[in-house]
Amino acid sequence: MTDNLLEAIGLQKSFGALKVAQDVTLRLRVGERHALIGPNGAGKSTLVALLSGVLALGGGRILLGGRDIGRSSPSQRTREGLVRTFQVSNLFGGLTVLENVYLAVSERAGASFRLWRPAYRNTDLIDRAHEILEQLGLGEVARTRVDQLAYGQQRLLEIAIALALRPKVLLLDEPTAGIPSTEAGILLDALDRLPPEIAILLIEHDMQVVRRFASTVTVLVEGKILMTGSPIEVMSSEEVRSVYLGKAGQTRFASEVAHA
Amino acid sequence: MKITVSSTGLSALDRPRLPMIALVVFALALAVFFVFPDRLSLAAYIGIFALFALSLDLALGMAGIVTLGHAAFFGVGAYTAGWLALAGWQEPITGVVISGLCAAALAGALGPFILRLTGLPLVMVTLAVGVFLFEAANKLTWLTGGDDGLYGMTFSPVLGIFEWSIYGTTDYLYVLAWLALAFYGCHRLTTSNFGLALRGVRENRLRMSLLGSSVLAQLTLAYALSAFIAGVAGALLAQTSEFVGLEVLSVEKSIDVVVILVLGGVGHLYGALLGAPVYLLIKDMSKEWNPHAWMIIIGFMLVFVMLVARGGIHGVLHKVIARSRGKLPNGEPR
Amino acid sequence: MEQFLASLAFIILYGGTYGAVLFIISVGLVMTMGLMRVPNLAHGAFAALGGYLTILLMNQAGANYFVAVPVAVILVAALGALAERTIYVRLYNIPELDQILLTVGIAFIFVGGLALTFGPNVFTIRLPEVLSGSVDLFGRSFPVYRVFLLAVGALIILGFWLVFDRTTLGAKLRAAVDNRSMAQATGINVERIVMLAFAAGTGLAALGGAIGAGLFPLEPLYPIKYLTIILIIVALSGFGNIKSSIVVAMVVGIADTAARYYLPELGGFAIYALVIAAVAMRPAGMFARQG
Amino acid sequence: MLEAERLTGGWGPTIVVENVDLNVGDAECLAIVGRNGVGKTTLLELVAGRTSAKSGRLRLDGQDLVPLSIYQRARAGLGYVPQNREVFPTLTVREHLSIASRPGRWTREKVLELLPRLGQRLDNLGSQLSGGEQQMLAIARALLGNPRLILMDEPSEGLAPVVVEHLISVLREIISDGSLSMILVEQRIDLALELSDRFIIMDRGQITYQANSADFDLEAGRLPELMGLTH
Amino acid sequence: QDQIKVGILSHDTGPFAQNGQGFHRGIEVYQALHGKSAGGREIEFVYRDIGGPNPAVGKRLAEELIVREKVQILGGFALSSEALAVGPIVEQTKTPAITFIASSPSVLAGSQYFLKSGQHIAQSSSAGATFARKQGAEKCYIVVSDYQPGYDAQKAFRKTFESEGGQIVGEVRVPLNTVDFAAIVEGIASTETDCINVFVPPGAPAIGLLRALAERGLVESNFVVGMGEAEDHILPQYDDSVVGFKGALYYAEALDNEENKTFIAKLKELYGPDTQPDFASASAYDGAHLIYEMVKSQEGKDWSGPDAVEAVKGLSWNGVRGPMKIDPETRELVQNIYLREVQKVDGKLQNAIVDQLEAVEAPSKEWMEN
Ligand SMILES: Nc1ncnc2c1ncn2[C@@H]1O[C@H](COP(=O)(O)OP(=O)(O)OP(=O)(O)O)[C@@H](O)[C@H]1O
Ligand SMILES: Nc1ncnc2c1ncn2[C@@H]1O[C@H](COP(=O)(O)OP(=O)(O)OP(=O)(O)O)[C@@H](O)[C@H]1O
Ligand SMILES: CC(C)C[C@H](N)C(=O)O
Ligand SMILES: [Mg+2]
Ligand SMILES: [Mg+2]
Repeated sequence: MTDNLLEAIGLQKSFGALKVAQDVTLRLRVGERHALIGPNGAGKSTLVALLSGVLALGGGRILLGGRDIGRSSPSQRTREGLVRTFQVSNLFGGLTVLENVYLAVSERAGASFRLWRPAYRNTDLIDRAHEILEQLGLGEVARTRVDQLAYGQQRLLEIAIALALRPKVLLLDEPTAGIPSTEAGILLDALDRLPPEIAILLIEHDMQVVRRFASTVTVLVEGKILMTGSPIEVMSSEEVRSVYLGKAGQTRFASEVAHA
Repeated sequence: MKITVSSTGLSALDRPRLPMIALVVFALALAVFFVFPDRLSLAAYIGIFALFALSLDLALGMAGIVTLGHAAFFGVGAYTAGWLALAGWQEPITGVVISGLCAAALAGALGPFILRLTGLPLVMVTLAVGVFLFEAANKLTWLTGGDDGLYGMTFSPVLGIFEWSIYGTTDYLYVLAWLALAFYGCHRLTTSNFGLALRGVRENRLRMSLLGSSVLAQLTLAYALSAFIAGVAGALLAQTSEFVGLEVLSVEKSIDVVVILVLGGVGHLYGALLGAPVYLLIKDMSKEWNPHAWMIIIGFMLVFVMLVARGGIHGVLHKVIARSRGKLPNGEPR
Repeated sequence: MEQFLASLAFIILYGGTYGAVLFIISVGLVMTMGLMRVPNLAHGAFAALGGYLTILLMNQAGANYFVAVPVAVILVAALGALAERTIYVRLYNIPELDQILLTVGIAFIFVGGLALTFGPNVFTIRLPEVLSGSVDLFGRSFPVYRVFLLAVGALIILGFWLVFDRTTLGAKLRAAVDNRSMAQATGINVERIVMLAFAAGTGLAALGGAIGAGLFPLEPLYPIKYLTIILIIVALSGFGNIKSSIVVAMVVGIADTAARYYLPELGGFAIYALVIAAVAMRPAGMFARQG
Repeated sequence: MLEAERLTGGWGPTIVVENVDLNVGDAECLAIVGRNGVGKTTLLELVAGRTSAKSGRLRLDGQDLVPLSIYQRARAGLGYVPQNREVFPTLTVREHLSIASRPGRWTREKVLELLPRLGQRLDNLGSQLSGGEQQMLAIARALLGNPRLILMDEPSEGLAPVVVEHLISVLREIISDGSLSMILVEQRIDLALELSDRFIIMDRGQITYQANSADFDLEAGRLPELMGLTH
Repeated sequence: QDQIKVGILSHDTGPFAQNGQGFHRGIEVYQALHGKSAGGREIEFVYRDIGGPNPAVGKRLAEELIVREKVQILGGFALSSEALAVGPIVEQTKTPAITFIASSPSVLAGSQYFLKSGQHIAQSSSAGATFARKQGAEKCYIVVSDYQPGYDAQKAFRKTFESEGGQIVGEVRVPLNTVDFAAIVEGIASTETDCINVFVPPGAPAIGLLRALAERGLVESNFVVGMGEAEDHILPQYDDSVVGFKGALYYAEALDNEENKTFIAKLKELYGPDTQPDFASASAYDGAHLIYEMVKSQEGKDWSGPDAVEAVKGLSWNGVRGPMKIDPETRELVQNIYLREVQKVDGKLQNAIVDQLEAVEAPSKEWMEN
């Protein structure tokens, strides 16, 4: 028995002639902080969609805690603790921030089929929702309608909802996009405060974030895994530099290594 | 598909305010009993449509199921009540419950198939299912009486005490009681976790399923609950008119009820209570004045509500009240 | 065998012409619904208006059929443009249910208005001499009127092909619907092309209403009565795919004719069963690519 | 090139941007930075005409923009890369490029050379693009309109570092050869400083700081304070 | 100062508005000719629009007419289902009710206070079969719309045609929403017939079917008999191909009797020279007569609905349709059925009377059911 929480083995997917996942194998251990990087259109978001069940697998197996969930519906996977966020915010725009999180809390608690009892009496659930919002600094906007939130706050809310689902594995698709680099810290702090046993897969184009967050980095190129390794290993690889990081990325990264 | 829901500015997680409008409406409804004793037939008819519209609000307003085929459940309820009575089961209250259950069973059976759809495909399929049932009822004359309808049924007095009469006294109070009961039930339902989950489904179905919720099951349950109430309304029509005609299954009925709900305001239950009397009274009056005018009037009302008074009567009332109290609901322009 | 072939020829010819009329009446809605995403349930009203105006022009102004029809079409198209500028323009970004109800409201106004002006009677349009005879085709006599319908249908298809395959108009329209303000920010004069497209859609409806009156007689309830069949065409062609709407209209026309010929009593059911099955299985339309 | 005076506006009744003065010269790149929700996007939308100004003046090369509608402003020479990309979900990449294109130095070939990834996805619908590809398409769409002034709202978001690098070098080249001016909203301050000639910091709908990019020392660590992040 | 109020359940809007218009006109013409009172009582008509196939609304309106408007007599009823729905109220309140055109066999069974001024559908249908046989038709094909009146008409025609020695070679029930009848007609053309019986609602379906029959040349080559599909006022909607179509019905505009001439003259005077009568306005006219007779029968007495009904049972009089009588046993009408044929006279299409059956009785319930 390994301590692999999530195992994706030999995943395949293509859109017509375009192969977006070619024999992708990826393992996440309990508590692992794993980053997924790669050029645009490499298939990173597709991989998250395959793992979360939004797209049907073209081949391969997905094991969560040893159980094959490759054929389960997205909602089953969520219930089993595999939770994702979206690259482009995907929220309940007409509801308030609190209601958004409450929905997640109530689903997670299995309380969403309570037909008779008024929601406001579920103080335990409401408190939990508030608690999560505070954690991400969204307490002040709890009663704001989501479609009136500034973009950055919507990104934080995405995370809040994910946390409310008490994930075992968290898949984050560019969670810091649109948040100023100076503020991405809030988000990373929130991730740091998560229970350590949660495994997180983070897609990110900002190398500063990757470096601060990840212990392992996987590089995906044209649907294939190019390499997996520690941040330093990956970022000093010639190949990764040429297809993804570029010269500037390299120098900028170098200067950061120097800082660290 | 998105639908416009008139905003109350109240979060589902606040303690619900006393449903003032509902209390006022029910008080008015009771007053009608004393003030217009010679119009109770119409009043009962209005009550039945308010109930039908309420059922639609559950499906449309709460769960976002846009349907042009809700008459299917109304009709099944009506025919069931008719068949029961013709077969000798004349007790009205159990008749209503059984009819509602039959309608709910149909919705429960259909739901898993058609509720996968959204948007115009859903509209089309509900429409087609409605037409299909109508045509089937037309063909199955041995069962439905076809164009002649089901007739010659009688019902025993309500609770064994209240006799039916052409003055509509019993009819009206009986309908009103069912309406109040259903309204209370729906109110509980919409303020519950389930109600909030349905709003989530309406807003963003994919996201909801990624919260781990069984969206199809939630929708089907909502659909069946809604169908139950629609079936109850249909059964009440059968019982108060002692007749069931094919038109209970017609597309016109389905459209009528959508129009009633939209005039009243979608999504807050009151819409049904407000829309039914306004719609049917205007219909009644304008027909006495000039029958052709009715189509034009209702046409203009729809255009008006959609272009100017979004949110229907409920929405307008709500704004007026909010303005008079000097505060506006969250996010609405002043 | 000979009998069978004869009936087959019949079904194809008559079903084809029925399909052609369905196509002409529906394609305007396929276009507005698909390109502009407005489920304009008042579409049938514009068709009816085209028919009624033709009658007015022929009876009151004594116009010739071939003058009355185009004039009616132009008048309705102009009205369509006006309606777009004043009413439909406010519809583009509201929820679909609201669009449905608003346009149903417009249809209701037409129904009442037609009843008030023309009375409850059914009207048909008297065909000119040239169209009322018959010709021999495939060894049987075939009304000239039906040939005429087929020809008009073919012309319209050609017109669409020229406009949409040769210009970026279609893409601009879709862009305008997808995201109106972004389309404008790309430099597209959204208001103008949307108005033109709408005028074209209503004009086509009017054409269908006028020349199709031989199959769909005019009456005040016309706008609502024929809505179902029009919507079926639109739904089966995937809400907006003009190319597939040609095929769908023909298939429906021929299938319906065949069903009425072989199983006349089920005709009423068959089409709805088909819709339920087709839409439930392939909500994107019968001929949509699966992706 | 662009002059805005006391520009004020927002969404519906809410005022988000207040009394902002802006000047962008020919062949100049002006960067705007600021915390989330301070009104950067709103300012660009006001210039593009997607929300209307409550008051203030706005001119492009002396031409008054205020009475012009969105598409007229676009034809007058404004290009826009919006924050959420806003590619058209039902249009293919090819269609995007063909409806956006107006004559000028940017042709389809040149744009595809700058963003080769798009060339491989010509028949994908907007909704079938990856996040980064959508961003590329939004940029391509704006460039193909051959604007004189391009408004870019966080163009680097979601793009791979190597693409950003390439983009910056190309943009810097065109700006410096005088054919294009730019307003750039950017969260990545380093990029913003690298590309721009001047930059401004916005807070709560107003300009709170401005400076020449070249003179500003990022390492000095004054930025959080200037942006109002510390109290 | 004594007043009798009559509530008319009508259709002023919706698909049956044509009939409703006939109801109004028939009654108004009758009042114009015979004054607004009878038997010492003023008679006032109150109209209600049902507005479509909606018996429950009909029932509600009937209740309101009785409870609120305090009408003593009901009239109207375009659809049989409306009469069936209202039956229990009529019975309960003992209100005489005259159905103008509702002609389902079951209408009168709804209450003993129902009377008719129209027909039992089998009267016309059976007569159509008899006419066909008289003209030598051997083989007949029946086309009816797929709804209850269609079934009743189909059955009556078939029974009579067969019992008189003819053969039915095919029958088809066409869905009500049928638009293009070409396929149906093609099916008929492929069988050997010399007679075609049709029953479809007037309006679009009738026009569509007859056109298709004519287009295929079947109107020329067959004895095509229907009921009210080609009333005179609809004829302008047909082209010449409809010439030769026949209808068997209890009324015809061309009827040459005093009552009818006065009726038509007044009708044209009131509504313009182009106005033409039809079976709905004629039935309403004769219905109004029946109402006046009922009121007269109670002259000098306190109004009693049941007595008024009793008084007119067995009544016979000359209506616009010719001699008519209420069968005291069944309360059905005994009346002539005319065979009308569309002809072209002076360039104008019109229905001429080519044959008639006198004093046709309604068949018994047993006959209809077996
Ligand atoms: N439905 C679809 N049909 C066809 N191609 C698609 C579809 N969805 C995605 N693609 C293509 O698949 C490729 C992978 O997309 P994906 O979103 O996984 O990329 P990504 O690695 O997340 O890139 P980015 O960093 O830009 O977000 C892209 O080239 C995209 O155009
Ligand atoms: N379309 C809109 N409708 C209504 N309010 C809006 C809209 N867009 C933005 N706002 C509001 O305007 C304010 C300023 O938002 P804006 O998007 O301009 O900020 P920003 O500086 O671009 O932030 P970010 O860095 O997150 O993109 C916010 O409070 C936001 O809620
Ligand atoms: C002949 C028709 C007037 C019959 C009528 N439609 C009825 O329902 O009885
Ligand atoms: Mg991605
Ligand atoms: Mg912004």
